[in-house]
Amino acid sequence: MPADPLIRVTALGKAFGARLVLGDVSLAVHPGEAVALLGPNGAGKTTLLKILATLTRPTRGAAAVAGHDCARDAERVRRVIALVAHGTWVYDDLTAVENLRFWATLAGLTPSADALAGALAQVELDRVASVPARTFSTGMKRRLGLARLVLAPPRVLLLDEPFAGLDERARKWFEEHLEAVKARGGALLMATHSLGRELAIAGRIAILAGGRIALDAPHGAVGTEEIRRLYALHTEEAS
Amino acid sequence: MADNWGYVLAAYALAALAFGGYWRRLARREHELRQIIAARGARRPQTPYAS
Amino acid sequence: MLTQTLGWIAAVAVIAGVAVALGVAPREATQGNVQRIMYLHVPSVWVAYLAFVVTAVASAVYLRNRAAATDRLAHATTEVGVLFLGVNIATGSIWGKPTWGTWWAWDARLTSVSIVFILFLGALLLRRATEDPERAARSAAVLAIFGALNIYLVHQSVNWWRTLHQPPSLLKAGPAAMPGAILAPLLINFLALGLLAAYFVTRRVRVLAAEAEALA
Amino acid sequence: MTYARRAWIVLWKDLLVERRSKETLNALVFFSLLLLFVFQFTLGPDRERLTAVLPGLLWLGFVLAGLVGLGRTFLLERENDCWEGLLLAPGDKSAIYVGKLAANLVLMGLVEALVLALFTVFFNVDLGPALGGLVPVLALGTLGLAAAGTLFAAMTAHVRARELLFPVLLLPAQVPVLLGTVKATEALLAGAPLGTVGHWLQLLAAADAVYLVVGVLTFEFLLEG
Repeated sequence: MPADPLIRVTALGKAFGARLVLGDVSLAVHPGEAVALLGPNGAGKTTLLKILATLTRPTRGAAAVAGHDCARDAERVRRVIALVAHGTWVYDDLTAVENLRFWATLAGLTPSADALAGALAQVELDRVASVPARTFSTGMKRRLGLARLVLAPPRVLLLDEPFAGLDERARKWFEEHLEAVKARGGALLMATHSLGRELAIAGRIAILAGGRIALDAPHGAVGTEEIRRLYALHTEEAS
Repeated sequence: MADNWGYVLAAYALAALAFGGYWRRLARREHELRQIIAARGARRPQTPYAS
Repeated sequence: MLTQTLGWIAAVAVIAGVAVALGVAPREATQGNVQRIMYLHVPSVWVAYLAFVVTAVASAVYLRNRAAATDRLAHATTEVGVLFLGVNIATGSIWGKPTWGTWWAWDARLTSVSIVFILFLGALLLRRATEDPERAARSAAVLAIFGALNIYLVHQSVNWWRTLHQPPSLLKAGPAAMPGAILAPLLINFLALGLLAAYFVTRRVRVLAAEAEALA
Repeated sequence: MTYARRAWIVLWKDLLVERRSKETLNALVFFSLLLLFVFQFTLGPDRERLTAVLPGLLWLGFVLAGLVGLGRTFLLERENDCWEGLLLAPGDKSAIYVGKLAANLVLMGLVEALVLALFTVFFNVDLGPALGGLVPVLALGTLGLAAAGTLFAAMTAHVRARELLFPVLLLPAQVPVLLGTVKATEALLAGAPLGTVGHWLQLLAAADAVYLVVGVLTFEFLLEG
């Protein structure tokens, strides 16, 4: 009997007005598991993540994180998750360390100056800690966003194109960080439409197409070529 | 003060216009929507995805 | 079916109300026949404010339960309340012409009612202008709760503003005792307009539900 | 305790960003100066007319500045999706409202002090004797204006035509505050003691309380995505 899933999505549907984005999605991610969520643009990957992150509510069905319902118990869910999406949550007029202190304090933490410096050092921003973020490149801003994860390690990570905009060193660091989350018994759900690096971490692959999970298989069971084939197949079917 | 009836009637007429107008608007809109729903139900038996 | 029955009852009640107001009720001594406008003017503001109370309660409930039906009730009562308040203001203005000699005097009640009218009209505008329907519902709910609680403050401040002197004499505004010959037609018309408003609200709720269905 | 720290960090962040960018403050100062000219042009040199309408003008200035400044409260949160972060930060969301409100109060306070100073200089009015009574009126009025303004700014942050809708919603809602402050200011400038405007102060305090409670209780629903 496996442990209760950290992420459980049951018969989930979401419509934006007339547009039905998710039809009937069911998915479970267990502790220590990483699932790559593949699918073409507009398949609803981001919407699914947003529902899990309590940013938007499902039209029907249910999504739960660590046993807490994402719509009814959003506040409990927020204590468990971290979202790494397109937004970096960086204020351009604050310095790197000020940005980090702001988000940590707002989350109810009291990080020491050392802890802040340590987190910035991990993402190699320690030398620009006191420089306004306005001058940062996109990659640097993304790294600054990731530094938050170091200060408050989450149990459940929701990732939307996590490696976009990161350079080789940062990717490597982030991969290690994600592996550590897995090793601690956390869960990862990773949305991506590329078949690259994300697959290496993922133990399972789920393809989201046509508003439902078209394929859900362990990574080992299907080779990369097979994934490519299935992916193309389902993608065509949907469009 | 017989002429005051003019104001009274004007007030009641205006109210009748407002309420009547609102009622007509609701009736028309409902009719319109019923037609849209009926037409769509005939054309598309299932409700898949608009993409 | 139920809506239709309510509609017929409301229609009969409104006709009876008008008959009472224009025929049965006696000609008022000081104002003359113009006073008959009051049987339309006064109940419409009562109905409107009652509608806004329902809006505020429904809004508060909606923020808890997030049921689309609750939001439709809030939306419909806002709209119907604005309609009745509009009738109240227009008839007040018509009444003002022969009484004050001008279409618009900055009378305390007319002014405060107009401000409340603009406030709730704003809630309808806000719904239209917000793209995401769920956000629109939440924003309008907050605005309606704010607006309903603001009604008393608006009335009180406008009252004091219109009277140059100190408040005490004004705290118990309004005629102390109304003769039954006036009160009865007022209440009859309040009932009639209330029924009409209830019919409009149920009808509007149905249209809103159909709108959602047509979109889905 | 945590609540206060979370509210404080929002205030700290907003003021720090404002100090660096000076976007809102610059615009407000400039706007207030322009208002002064407009008032002067419309009123002409007539001293008596000026004294009669001064309280109204003063508050017209504050409210117009408020409409310009308060409406921008959440603009900053839209860069890099910070809005998302505010919502997802665990803990009571009303702390964010309180922090934002505090930042707005500081900003409004600065602008009001400046406008008062400019009025004394350019219109040659002596506010000195009435100042003691004016301060509570100013404080209560500004709190009401900012409490509603901060809430309404969140309400209209995602709306098309935000610049138009924000004042359209806020102005009628602010009628009690506007009437209360103008009438009280009028009486105080005419030399009346604070006690004579007690009922207005009560009304302002009641309005502040209502707006604050509604703001604290409903803000989280406006933050939701």
